[in-house]
Amino acid sequence: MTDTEIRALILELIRDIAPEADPAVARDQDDLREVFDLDSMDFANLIVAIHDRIKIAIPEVDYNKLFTLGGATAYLRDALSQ
Amino acid sequence: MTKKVHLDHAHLLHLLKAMIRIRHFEAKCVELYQAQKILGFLHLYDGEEAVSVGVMEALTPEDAILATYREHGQALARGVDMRCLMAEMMGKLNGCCRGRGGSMHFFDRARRFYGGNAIVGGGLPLALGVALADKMQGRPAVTACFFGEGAVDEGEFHETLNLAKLWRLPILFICENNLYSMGMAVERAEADVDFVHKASSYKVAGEKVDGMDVVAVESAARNAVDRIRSESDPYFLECATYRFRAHSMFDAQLYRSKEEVEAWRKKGPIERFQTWLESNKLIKPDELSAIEKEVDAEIAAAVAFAEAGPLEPVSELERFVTMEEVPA
Amino acid sequence: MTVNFSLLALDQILNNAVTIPHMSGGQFAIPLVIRMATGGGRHVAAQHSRSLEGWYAHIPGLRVLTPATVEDARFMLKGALADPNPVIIFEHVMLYNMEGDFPSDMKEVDIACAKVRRAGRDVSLITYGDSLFKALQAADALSSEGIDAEVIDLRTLRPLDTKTFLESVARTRRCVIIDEGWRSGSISAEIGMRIAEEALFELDAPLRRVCARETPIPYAAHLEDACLPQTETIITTARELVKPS
Amino acid sequence: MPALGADMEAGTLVEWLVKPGDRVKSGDVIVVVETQKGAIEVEIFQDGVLSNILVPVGERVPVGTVLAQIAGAPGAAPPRAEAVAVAAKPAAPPLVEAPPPRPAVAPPGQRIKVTPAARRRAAALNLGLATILKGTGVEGSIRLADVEAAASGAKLPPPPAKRGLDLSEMRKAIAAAMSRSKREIPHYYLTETVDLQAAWSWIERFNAEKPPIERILPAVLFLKAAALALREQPQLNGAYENGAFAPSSDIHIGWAVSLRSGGLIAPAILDADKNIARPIDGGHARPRRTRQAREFTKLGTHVAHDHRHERR
Repeated sequence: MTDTEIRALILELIRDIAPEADPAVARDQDDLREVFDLDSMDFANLIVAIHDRIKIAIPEVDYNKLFTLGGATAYLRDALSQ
Repeated sequence: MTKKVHLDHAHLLHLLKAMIRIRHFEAKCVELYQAQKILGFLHLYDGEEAVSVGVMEALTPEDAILATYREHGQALARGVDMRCLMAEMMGKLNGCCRGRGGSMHFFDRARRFYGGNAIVGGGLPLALGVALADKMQGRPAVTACFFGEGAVDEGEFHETLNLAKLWRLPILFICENNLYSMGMAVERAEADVDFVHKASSYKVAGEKVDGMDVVAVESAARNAVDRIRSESDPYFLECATYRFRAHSMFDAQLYRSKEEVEAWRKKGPIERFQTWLESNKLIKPDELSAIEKEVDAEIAAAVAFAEAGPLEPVSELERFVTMEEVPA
Repeated sequence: MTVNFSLLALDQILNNAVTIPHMSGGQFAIPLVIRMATGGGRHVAAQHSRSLEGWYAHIPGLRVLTPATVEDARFMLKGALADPNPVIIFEHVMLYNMEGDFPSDMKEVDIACAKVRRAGRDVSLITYGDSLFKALQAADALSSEGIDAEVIDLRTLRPLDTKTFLESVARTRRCVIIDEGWRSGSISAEIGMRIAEEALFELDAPLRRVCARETPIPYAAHLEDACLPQTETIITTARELVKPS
Repeated sequence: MPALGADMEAGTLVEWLVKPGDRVKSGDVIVVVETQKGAIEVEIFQDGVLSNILVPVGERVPVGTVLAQIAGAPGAAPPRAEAVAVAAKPAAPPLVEAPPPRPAVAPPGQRIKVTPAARRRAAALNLGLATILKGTGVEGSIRLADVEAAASGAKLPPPPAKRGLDLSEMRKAIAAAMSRSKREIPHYYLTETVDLQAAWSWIERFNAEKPPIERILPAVLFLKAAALALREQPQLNGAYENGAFAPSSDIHIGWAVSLRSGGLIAPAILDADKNIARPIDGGHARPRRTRQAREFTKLGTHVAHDHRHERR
């Protein structure tokens, strides 16, 4: 997957969790939890959705690497390439 | 063995009148067709009248008939009411099929007339069925099946002849060989133009007769029917004939010359028979004019009957698509 | 010859021509072209007036062409001859007397696609063969009432060009299928079903059909007229969908 | 109009999911009601045939109002003959004779005909079809033009009953309930500091070996702890009804969660003391939509709220 596709996937999964979210507002450096008002359960659901979709089980200790859109994209890219 | 036809004066006049009746009726049909009172296809029997008239003389009211799409002659000779035929031609409710069949599809149950059939060869398997039914139910009837020489090309002909012989069914096959199936000359369509020979390959006995000679046809038909009844065996009669007019109304006849048609006209069945009667003093001029007068009066009455006939209401359109019961 | 006579050759067509390529595992192709006259309107009664093209369109392996216009009648034969499969060209009997011009540089027509013969917004009239002209007449009459009808000429009944009529129905949201075949089990039934399957949510009115009445075609002119799809019926059917009374 | 919450006084009909003549059985969801807390599906507790709808879509009625009549139910109005016939007919074994099929076309007045395109457009516009009084399509069907006309307000008498949550209404309700609670219930506050390091480490170890779906949030431990505590302190588990405290034998913890669109609900985790054995149960299945089955919000015997839950 390209970064663009990963980014789109993340935003799509966020939309499933937060239907009112506008993906256009997200910049790479923004904290997804802030921009999309995700609480811890929303975030946990996002991790579950990522796992369901691309079979990457992100350890809990790595959650903080996925708080930003850019971080999440990079993390998933690296994970996918392994 | 061969029986002579009993040619008394009345019978001769009857044969002549029967043929004139067909020809005049059809002349009227042409007129009505051009006036668009008759629509669709109009296949005329002009020139072939001796075949129907001669064969019908040999049949009884109990016998059955299957005809082609060129069946005005068979229907009239069989005794189907001319008025009903004309009304049918004009698509009227008082026609023999309530206007549903038209020129190509005359049916008259009372006269065991099982239809003009617009599918070439289509009547042959039906004749087989009718004859089989008669035989199985012990009725001593003969089924007369008319078809053109073009039908011999169809598989149905061969299948029918084979089964007719195998089951020894009382069928008189009448091949009206007018030399052209539509525009196709017989020698361009048939590897073997000897149709009697084809029938014999199924062991069906037969003969070829001059179809322009009404007496010859009647004589041959009588012998054939006698044989069929006595031996319970089919018989094949090829009648050599010719149609003077086009296949249907829309036919430029590029497949034959005018000279050929003229030559045949000279030996036309009515012309020849009438000339023979006259030259042998068997008919008086006033008898001839009386016949023509009677025939024309009958035709005028038929036209009037048809003109006055109502149309089948459209609301009745779907009647007889399926029948509610088998008619008694 | 008329389609009625083709029934005598049905064994050769159905059991053999369209079957052998598949049955032989592709060892043989049957590049056969059959032309047939079809349809009613000439007062030649039941055995000469049938519209069995929808019947033939039921058969996988056949290509079924139904030219309606002069140029299609002229050029579909060429495409048919180039096809490696059995092709039946159904020429409506009323087509034979038709005259018309086509571009002098015209060399061929496609034999795969339906065509929009008249663009419109309000209702799609989907048809083929001689009924095309009735549909076009109906569209003209409807336009004077402010109803803008689109007319689709199917041109080929098998394989059916679904895309063209689905797109049309998606635009107009209403359709009348006009088919000279009998209604039950007809090609119009197939078309209607495909619309129901694939464009149901585009529909803003029920599907409607104008088909032949379910009787053998009678000889008498008034009865035959009553049997066959007519312009007036198309008009009233389309009007009822667009402007219900 | 059922009471869907202690503080509910009235509700607005949003959608009938059945129509007269339909057979209903206990447990069927038959109507959607909009309350101050959102649109809620209402089920029925009787078997029978719906004979008559008394409250049309869009109407707001007080709790206790009869919404519809069921033929064949005790105390129902005398049912119509055909309703009885249908209701009385036992389900015949299919091999003997199928019961008479329902008529393909419903009698006039019973069914709104809507074209597929119109139905889809109305849904996109969030427009209740019942607000369209007259269809102009074939057989009086509602078609696109009717939906568009209604949407543009050209001849639309009342504004369409908005499906879903009315935020201002909900806030009003929350405010009313909170004020009332503050006013009428004696409040007391307890503060305790607990060292969570052990719990925290346990969760990390637990989660480290689990796929994401099975991992738990810290809040779950509090819920479990609360549930276990309630076993020991039953006087905190129950409801105050009819002037007296009614303790509950079951421990259903209403977990107060914020809705994405704002507002608060407290869906119950049923038998939390037993069911939070694998503590995530009930966690991810958190309701985020505004339409819930009513028992989910009503059955809580104790309410917990986790402030830390908001962001970790």
